[in-house]
Amino acid sequence: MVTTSAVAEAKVSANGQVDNVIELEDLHVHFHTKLGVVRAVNGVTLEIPRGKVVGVVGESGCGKSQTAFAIMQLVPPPGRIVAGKIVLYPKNGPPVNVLRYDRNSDEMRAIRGGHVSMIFQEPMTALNPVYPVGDQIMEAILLHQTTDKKEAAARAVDILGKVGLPNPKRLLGTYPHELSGGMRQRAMIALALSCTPDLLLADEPTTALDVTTQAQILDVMRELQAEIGMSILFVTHNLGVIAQMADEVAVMYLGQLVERAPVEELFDEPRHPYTRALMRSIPHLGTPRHARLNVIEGGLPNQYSQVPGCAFHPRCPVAQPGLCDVYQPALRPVTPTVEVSCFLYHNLDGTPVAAPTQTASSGTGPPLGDALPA
Amino acid sequence: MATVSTGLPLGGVAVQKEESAADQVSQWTLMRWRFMQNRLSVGALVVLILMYLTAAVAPFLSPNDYNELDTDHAFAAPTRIKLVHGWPSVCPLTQTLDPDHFKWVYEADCERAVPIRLFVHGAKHRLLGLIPTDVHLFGVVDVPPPAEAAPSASKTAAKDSVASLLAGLGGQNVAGAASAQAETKAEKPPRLFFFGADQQGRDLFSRVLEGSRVSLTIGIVGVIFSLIIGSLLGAFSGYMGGVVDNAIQRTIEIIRAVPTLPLWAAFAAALPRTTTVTQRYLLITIVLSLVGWTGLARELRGKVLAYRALDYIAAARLAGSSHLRIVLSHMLPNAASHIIVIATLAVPYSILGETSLSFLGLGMLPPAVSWGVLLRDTQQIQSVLIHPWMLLPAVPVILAVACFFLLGDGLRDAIDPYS
Amino acid sequence: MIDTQRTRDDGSTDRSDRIGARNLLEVTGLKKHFPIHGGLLGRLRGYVRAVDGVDLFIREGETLGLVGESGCGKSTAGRTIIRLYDVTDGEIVFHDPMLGKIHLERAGTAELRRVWMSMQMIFQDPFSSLDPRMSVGRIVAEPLVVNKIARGSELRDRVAQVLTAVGLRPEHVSRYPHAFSGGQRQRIGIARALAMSPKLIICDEPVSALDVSVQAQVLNLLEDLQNEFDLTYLFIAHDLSVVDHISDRVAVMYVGYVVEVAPTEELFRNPKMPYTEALIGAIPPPNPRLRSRPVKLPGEVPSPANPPSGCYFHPRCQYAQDVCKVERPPLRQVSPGHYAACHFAETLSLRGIPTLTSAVPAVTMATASSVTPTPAAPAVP
Amino acid sequence: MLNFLIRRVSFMVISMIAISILSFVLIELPPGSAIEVKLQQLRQQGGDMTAEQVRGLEERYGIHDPIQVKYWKWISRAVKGDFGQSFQLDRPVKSLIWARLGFSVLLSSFALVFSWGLSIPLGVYSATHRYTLPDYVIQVLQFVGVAIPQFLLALLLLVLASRAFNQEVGTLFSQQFKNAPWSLPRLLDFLRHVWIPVVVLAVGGTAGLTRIMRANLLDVLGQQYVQTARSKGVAEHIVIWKHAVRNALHPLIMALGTTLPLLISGEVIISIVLNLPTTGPMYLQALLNKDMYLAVAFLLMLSLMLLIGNLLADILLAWVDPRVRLE
Repeated sequence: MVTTSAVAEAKVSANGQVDNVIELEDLHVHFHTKLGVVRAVNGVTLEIPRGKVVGVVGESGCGKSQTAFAIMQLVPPPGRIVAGKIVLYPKNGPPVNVLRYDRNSDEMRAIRGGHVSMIFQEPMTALNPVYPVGDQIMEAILLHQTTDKKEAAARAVDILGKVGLPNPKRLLGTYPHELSGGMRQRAMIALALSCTPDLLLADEPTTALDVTTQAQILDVMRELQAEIGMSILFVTHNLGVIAQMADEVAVMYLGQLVERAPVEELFDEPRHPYTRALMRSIPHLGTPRHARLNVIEGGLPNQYSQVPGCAFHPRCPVAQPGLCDVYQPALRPVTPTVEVSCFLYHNLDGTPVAAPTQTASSGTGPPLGDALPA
Repeated sequence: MATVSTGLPLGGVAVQKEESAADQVSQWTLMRWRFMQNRLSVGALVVLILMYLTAAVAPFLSPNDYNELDTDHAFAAPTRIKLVHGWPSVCPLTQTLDPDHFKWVYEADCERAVPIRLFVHGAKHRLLGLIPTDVHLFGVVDVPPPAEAAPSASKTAAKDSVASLLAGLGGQNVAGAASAQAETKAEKPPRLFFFGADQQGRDLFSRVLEGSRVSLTIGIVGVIFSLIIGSLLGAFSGYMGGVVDNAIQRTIEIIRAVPTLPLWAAFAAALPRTTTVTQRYLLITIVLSLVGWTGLARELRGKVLAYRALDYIAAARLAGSSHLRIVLSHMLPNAASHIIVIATLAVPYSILGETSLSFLGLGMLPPAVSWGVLLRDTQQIQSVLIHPWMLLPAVPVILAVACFFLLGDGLRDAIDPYS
Repeated sequence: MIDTQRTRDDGSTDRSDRIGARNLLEVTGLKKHFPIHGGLLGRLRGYVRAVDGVDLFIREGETLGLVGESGCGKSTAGRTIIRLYDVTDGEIVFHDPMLGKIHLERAGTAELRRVWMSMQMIFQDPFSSLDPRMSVGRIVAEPLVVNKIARGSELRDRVAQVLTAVGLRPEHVSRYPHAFSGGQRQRIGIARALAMSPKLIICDEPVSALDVSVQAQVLNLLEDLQNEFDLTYLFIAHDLSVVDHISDRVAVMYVGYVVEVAPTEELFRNPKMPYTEALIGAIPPPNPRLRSRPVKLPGEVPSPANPPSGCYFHPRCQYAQDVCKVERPPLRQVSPGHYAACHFAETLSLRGIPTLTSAVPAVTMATASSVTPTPAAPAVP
Repeated sequence: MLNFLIRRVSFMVISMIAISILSFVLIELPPGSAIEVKLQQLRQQGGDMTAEQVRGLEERYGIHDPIQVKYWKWISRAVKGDFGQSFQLDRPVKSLIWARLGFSVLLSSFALVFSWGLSIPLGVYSATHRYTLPDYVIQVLQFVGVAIPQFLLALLLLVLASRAFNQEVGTLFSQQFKNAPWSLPRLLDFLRHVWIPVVVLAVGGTAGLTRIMRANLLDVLGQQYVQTARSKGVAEHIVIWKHAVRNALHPLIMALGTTLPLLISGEVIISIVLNLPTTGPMYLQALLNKDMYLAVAFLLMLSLMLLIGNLLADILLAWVDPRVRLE
């Protein structure tokens, strides 16, 4: 199935072992509309380690979902992947440069569902209303795993049981509208995991659910991730969910990654001004009651316009005129595990900023944490 | 180092949404902009406006009186316009009976061609129904033939044109036979028949123009009637809900359970036949509306139901607005655009309905003229085979109906760009 | 505005001085049932018991949070209290500043219109709550015009004043809603509610349709307005963190009725009803080091058209006894100011958020300690 | 499902009762009773009836009965299939209508199958190849198809058929098969003639249905479950035909509610133009001659045909969409 031309130049780590399940390099997804070009994904470079959960955080319209769709080559029209590289390293088999394949090719379809699968935000609309749940799961199994209908049915029953749905045998013949939202999302997870993929793309899978149902779904996902050993790209805007699910976190703003860090480091010390602002603007249980929340001033710029320099600089409390509004910072390591794209941490030439000084607060007030309670 | 500013000036400027002209304008203006971008629909609107203008001044544009009988030109084919001295002119026709096929054949005598003139005097009419006049935009006035206009070259050309004219009539080459009697009825004034003439020699073009007054307005008047019944009952049904709603909805379903045309036909047949043209016109619009209101009522009810659930209606109630105010200042302005679209898309069905009924002899009746009445003459298929121009009244029907559909489509896209 | 409040050690503000002792609103046994019609003739087939016994009161100047999962009837309760819906059963007593004590459940149209001058609502959806054909000025002015409160330049001044209060510019009056973002639209909706200077505002999920960063802006605005105009809020939401942040007291709803009411701190630390415990336990803490799941709530919320017998929560309750299956416990006072609808409220020892300090997520501590970012700003090239 | 059927059928019965009342009003509406019309005709031909005979007829049609009794007499006979007498043709109505109704049903069904068979692939093609030349062509044809009055299309095809194919028109059979019993040659002959009315009937319907199909498929293609199917690795043509088209059929079947009345209306009018031995011409003659018992029998039967068509559409809908089944 993998042609030699599509065998990618694998990014090999120092000990000669490929340990990522997928690597995205400088990915660009553009939507050409009548009113202009929307740069939904604007140069994303990201690796997902095998067996790990990478959370992608950001507000609506930041391109996190389109990144997931791009991996499947399922960006909806008029969106197009205009540049970049996506290299997939299947469990068994040589690495594959996904974008070399046509989006409707047999090879691409073998990847979809076989190696990479996806679950969506809206469980109510993600399953086809006119076919029983079982048929929809078996369709995937019959495409990728076996041609035997009986075996496919047995596997479907098995996976439906694993996601915690009661009476999986009867569920095979049940239609989606007979299930509640939580049960549909379980069925959707069963569908996505039915062919034991290397990578699961989870696009806000719990956003539309109630908290108690969300807790159940997160439990199921965690258990099955451990059992199957797959990687997950977990897209969400809920920091609580990220804290619970992710091993690593990537923060996106306007189609670009602004920060990447292991989850604990990110929550211990968010570095990018956007990450900080985002984390402090969300109330949590137990945060000081009635105190003013920190807000990110202003709103997102017009989606067709391109912000010069750092995309966040118009809203950034510590933006440096002449620098941030002119030059675009690259994502660079700050510690061995953390990467940030901000001129607070590295100079224009890429060298780390020398020593901590008090300059950051030399303006009219402390740039960060200005409204924090003492 | 004062390298880091507070970020405030920067943030203050760039954060604002880009101000565009679109921010200041109302929904109506936005819709107009969106509609104007749809060139096909704008074109359809222009065509329709022209058609209605034409209908308004039909007698002025008609070269002939639409009811003028002229047995000498029964089933005359569309007149060929010849350029004589660079001026479009009409040749007088002579009528002869083709004894082999038992039908009228005509020969043009282009030596006596008469020019088409602008602003000629003819039949009396009232411009826009108000100003009495006998001026027509164009027409032919019989003038003595210029003596010198008979070179032999033009004669052969005339022969050719006669031959092809006759070929159009029935395909038989009767030119030779006809030419023998060419001089018999030479005194006849030439007539201008763009679309040919009917059995009684009436000018089809003038009749189509006259017919457009009935056919184009009956569609709109019918829809206005439907709209009045439909919007009242539909809005009432949606706003009241409960038993009223149920009763109205069941009535609509039952009316829609009867096939439309047979029902129209049955109602139309039940109408008294001894009415004036105006009475008949009103009765036919009522018959069309009896069925037509159901669709409008149903769509409007759906809209009202959808609006009723919206929070801005709840907010208006909390502002203390009365039901009347809510309906008038919130629901109606929002539903207006939909009503316009629904009505626009209903007009062509009304036009088709009148045309079909009149075609069957159940709608408008002679002496009234409508496109359907004109097309009734095509029921004799043998006659159509010989006189295909009898089908010409169908062209404006198709044009008007297609333009209304295009217009409605464009309007719908303009008010609802996302559906 | 904030400086009028005393700030306590934990960063919360003490609001005891602004909350009056008087009740502004008292709701007793409120029920709202929607008939289900079916069949050819629209026969009555049953009822959806959307609201099935809500008891609560709101003190002057406070914010009462009303939380629950989707379909629990919290929005219907809010809309019934303000009488957008007719009342099936129960009492709603509103102490109107001008009209005095009013029984809303039997108020007529004219009376309601007067009550609505001091009782307003903010809606969830910033799109469907603004008439797209009206300019912002007309939207905000509508209550003033309809009630003949202001006209001419007085009206213009009032509209400009309210718009400024919600952070919009007075010159926005001539624009139409489509020209605004979601957060700005929500501000317009708030301005409309404020126009009549109401006493009580029912906030129906005012931030749940907004993006996280905009959500914070609107929450801050609501708090500012409350201080500035002495407002009382009934704050309906499904997000416990938001409710925790903004409420003085919280009422928890489950399948149409209130199962627990208590001051916010007390409710989250010391819940007395197993459902509240489950709800708190289900919130994923934004702390990657706290990955344990103390309470797992099995099953799903039952349908309000066909609720279970006895205590509606019993089929999912790990503490359920036989009595729970037959007898629905009333909402009763368990300790001063703490009400719960559970047969065993006194005996159960339930878990809330462990303690305040350990539950403060790492985020806040981290940000608090990093006023200065580790690496400093570089020199401008 | 059973519940659903019972509900639909009982609605049908109620509708038929309502339509019968409407029809009865139509019988009574024209000034002068049917008997007077008949008498007038007889007198014109020089004949007459005795007072005795007139009274007998009046008795039979209950001229002097109150209206509800008249209705009751008429409807109770109609239910048994006795629709009264055609005054014009002097034969019982029931002996006239059945054969013609049969051809009407046959023609309409052919046309329906034809237009569905054409509009689904056209709509799918148009939706999946948006903004291409063929899509524009299909869309333009749709407008033309909807805008041409059906009788006109019939006329044009008639002209075309007799000119280009030299085919006799205005009948469903050649002369030698007109009254022959059914046989294979007769069937072939029938098919050779039936295409004109079927094509004419189908054109308008096809245009409308293609539009609906295109719009709905575009709608469905934007749905999440289509993306789900693609994310499973299902091939694009299967995604479209199995996952999308099946869901887009729902509104198409719903559209039968408006397609069927148009179809039956169209059948009536083109049969008149083509002078086919179906309901149309005889219905028109009956209306023009105020032969109301005959006309109303046709109207009732056409309505029944439509109601049955709608019932079948409902059943089809329930079969295609499980959500309807369990409603």
